[in-house]
Amino acid sequence: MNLFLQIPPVVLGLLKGLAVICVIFPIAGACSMAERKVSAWLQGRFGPNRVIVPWFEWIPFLGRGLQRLGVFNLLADGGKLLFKEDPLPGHVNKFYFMIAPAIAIIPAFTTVVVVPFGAYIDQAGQVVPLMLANVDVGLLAVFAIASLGIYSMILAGWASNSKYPFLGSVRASAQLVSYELSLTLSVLPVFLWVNAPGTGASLSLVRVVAFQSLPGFWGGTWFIFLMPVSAFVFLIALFAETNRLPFDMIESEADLVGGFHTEYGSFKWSLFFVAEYAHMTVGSGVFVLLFFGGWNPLPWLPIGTFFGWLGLVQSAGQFSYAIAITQGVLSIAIFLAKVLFMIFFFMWVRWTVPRFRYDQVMRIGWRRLLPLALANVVVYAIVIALLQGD
Amino acid sequence: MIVRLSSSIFQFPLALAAAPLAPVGLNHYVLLSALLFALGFFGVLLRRNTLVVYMCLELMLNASTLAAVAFSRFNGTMDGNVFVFFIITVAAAEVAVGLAIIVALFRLRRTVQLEELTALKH
Amino acid sequence: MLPPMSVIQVQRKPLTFAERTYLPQVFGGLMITLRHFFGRRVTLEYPEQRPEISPGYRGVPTLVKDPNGREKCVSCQLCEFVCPPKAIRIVPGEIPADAPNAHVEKAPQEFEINMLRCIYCGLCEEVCPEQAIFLQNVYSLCGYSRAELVNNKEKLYELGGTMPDQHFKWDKKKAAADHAPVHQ
Amino acid sequence: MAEFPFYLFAFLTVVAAAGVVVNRNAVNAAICLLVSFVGMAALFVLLEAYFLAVLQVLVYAGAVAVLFLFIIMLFDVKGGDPRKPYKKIAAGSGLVALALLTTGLLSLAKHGQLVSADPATVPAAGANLKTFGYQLFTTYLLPVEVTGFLLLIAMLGVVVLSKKHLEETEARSQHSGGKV
Repeated sequence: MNLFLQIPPVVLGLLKGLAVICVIFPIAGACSMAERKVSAWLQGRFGPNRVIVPWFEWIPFLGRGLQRLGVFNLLADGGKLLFKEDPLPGHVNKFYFMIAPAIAIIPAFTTVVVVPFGAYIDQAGQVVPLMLANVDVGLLAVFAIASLGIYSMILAGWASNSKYPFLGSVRASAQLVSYELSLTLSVLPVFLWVNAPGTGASLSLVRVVAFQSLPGFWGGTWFIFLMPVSAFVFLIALFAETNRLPFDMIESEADLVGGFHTEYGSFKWSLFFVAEYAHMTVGSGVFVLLFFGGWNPLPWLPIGTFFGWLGLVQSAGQFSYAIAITQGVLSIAIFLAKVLFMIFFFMWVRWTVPRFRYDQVMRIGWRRLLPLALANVVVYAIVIALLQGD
Repeated sequence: MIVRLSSSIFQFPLALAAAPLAPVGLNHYVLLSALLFALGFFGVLLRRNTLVVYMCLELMLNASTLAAVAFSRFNGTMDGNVFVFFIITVAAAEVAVGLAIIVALFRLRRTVQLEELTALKH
Repeated sequence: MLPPMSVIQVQRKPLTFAERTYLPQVFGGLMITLRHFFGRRVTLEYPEQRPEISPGYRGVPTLVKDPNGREKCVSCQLCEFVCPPKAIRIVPGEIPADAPNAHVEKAPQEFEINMLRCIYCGLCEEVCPEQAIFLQNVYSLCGYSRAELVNNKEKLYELGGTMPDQHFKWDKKKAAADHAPVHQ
Repeated sequence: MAEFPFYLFAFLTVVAAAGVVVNRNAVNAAICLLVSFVGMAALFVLLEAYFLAVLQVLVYAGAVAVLFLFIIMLFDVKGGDPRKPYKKIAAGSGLVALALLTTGLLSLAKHGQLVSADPATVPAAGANLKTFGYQLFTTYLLPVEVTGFLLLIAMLGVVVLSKKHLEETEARSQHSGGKV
């Protein structure tokens, strides 16, 4: 343990980053499989359940179970996409065509840096969040970096030099810029509430979670109960920002063949999807942190109390790493469970609701969601001023 | 595009800045800001595509913000930062209006080349 | 003069506020899909479970034998002529003289159905006077080459098997031939 | 330690800015602009103005550069400038820019270093979000209001400008021989 603490901070940061990537990347990859299984289940089908790695058949119960879950399909898929011929059409702008998938991946994984994903309690009894960088501007940084992801779609569409990808990318840029407004406005009430006068100021997500873990009725309330409209607007905007189905205008296969990735194949194509799922994971994470109480197991049940029930409390004098690690793992598990549920929700909606028309998307964004978000901010500003003002 | 940088205009200040790897102070930031501003200015005079000219204007604006932030940082005051906040806000509004004008112009004239937009000359 | 039709102008109800937000419908839809999520799977797990084939199913055309195991086809070539995509090719031939039913009828020397051309229309079955060709319940047909998908006589009989009918045509013919005076 | 990142990002920003100026292809120029904006944001981080850095990425890289790309793609000016990309007065303007630079450098050299305190001793005012907000809503309240009003006016202006007028449509149909 002391050895761990002696690692220089730069290396430690790199290691942590690597660890987080190692979690996010498989989640993003597994989501593509989960999407197929969930879609199948929602439609009364089985979904992929055939692929199996030879030796796994011999594992008595687990092997077959994993096969039925389609776990090995994921490996087969990955292998296929990796080793397939990588087509590079002759009419494309090669440079941008090649870097567009990379540009898709980078912001998607960079946003994780400022998202906390768990917590433990240190010697002093303080809740220490597990995250890569606890910066003041937390959520704004997520928005800023995530907004760079749009370049992959624009460049992919433009570089493909073909009309459907181009239309897809033009739609993407208009849609993402439109919904960013509602997305940002919808979280303002949360931060107005959190940054009460005289308590310091921070846009960090840790602070939001800390507020939802306070004792007492108002403290322990998750923000989805306090601000349902904010949560609603944020959720809708999140759907639009991650290009999930009622809003997946940029790839709507009914009218645009495949949208911005029409000309892509094999590994480059799959990178776009990993990026989309990574965006979805991070977006779900932010939603959980903002409105679903982060790593608190239940509303009005802060994780500290929960640890108390499990006997995972540090006594004042001695500090045990084992307990701290258990706490950390437990909180991460709770958080991940919520995130996975959110991802399931994304898929659930996708296989239920049909796609909007493009003009409907724009109308919802500008004429419904934006006024709603603005009114929400005004109302909460007044309410918070009345409640917390001196 | 990187290769074309071998012209002396760009090499000189870079060499000047990179030579000692001196501790970075206000000087460096202001120099960098001036350099970027000059580049933007150069671009505005040089290019004929309205959009690129507009981009170079943005570059100049951006260069000025860098100077403001640097001064603010090294003097320990808030004002430069707040000023940059306003500059960014105004720049966003300005880009929106400017691009709308360019789009309107393009709809009317079907070109964005500067020397073809000479209606007032004749 | 036709009497004027009574036209009822249907007034579409204006959407309520709740309906205009789409939300009740969306939630209703979510509930429906959730029911399916926990409901019974309707997919047939194909290689293990096979679909139930109804009696009138028109599968791959096959040749059948009679209860005594003789071929029923007499190579009249009606099916060859009626086949719309010309998938059938028959080479008529004699029945060997030493066979028990020799000199009564002919039999196909070659009988090929090109399954790449067959459109499963069932006209061959309709037209066959001997009820020798049937579209049975074989529905999955695949092969690695084009030649493999041209069913020859052996393949057709293998697919078809015997058809337990009660005509015993060959027995009757044999009996008739035995009792009748020999012509030549 | 702060030297290397500064030179890295300064180099990146300057190279990208030069790319904006010299690139024939407008899309390349826009991408260079984007890189320059992001490099600038990194410099803001080095100056410990985190909020401004995020704002820079959010507004400039996330919206302004997207708008530029969007417009360029809509115009389909992918060939860049069809004839000579640079104006005749390019040489003159180059001289002007060079003169500007030289003057600045000379004045810097003559007057010595700008007086700058050691950053370690000076508080990084921009790093504190609370001070930022406090300043905005006390000292700079009027500018905030005015900027808000300006944004509103700009929005209205853009809406008006983007509306297709009847006369404009007619003018265009005349211009392009009836084909729209």
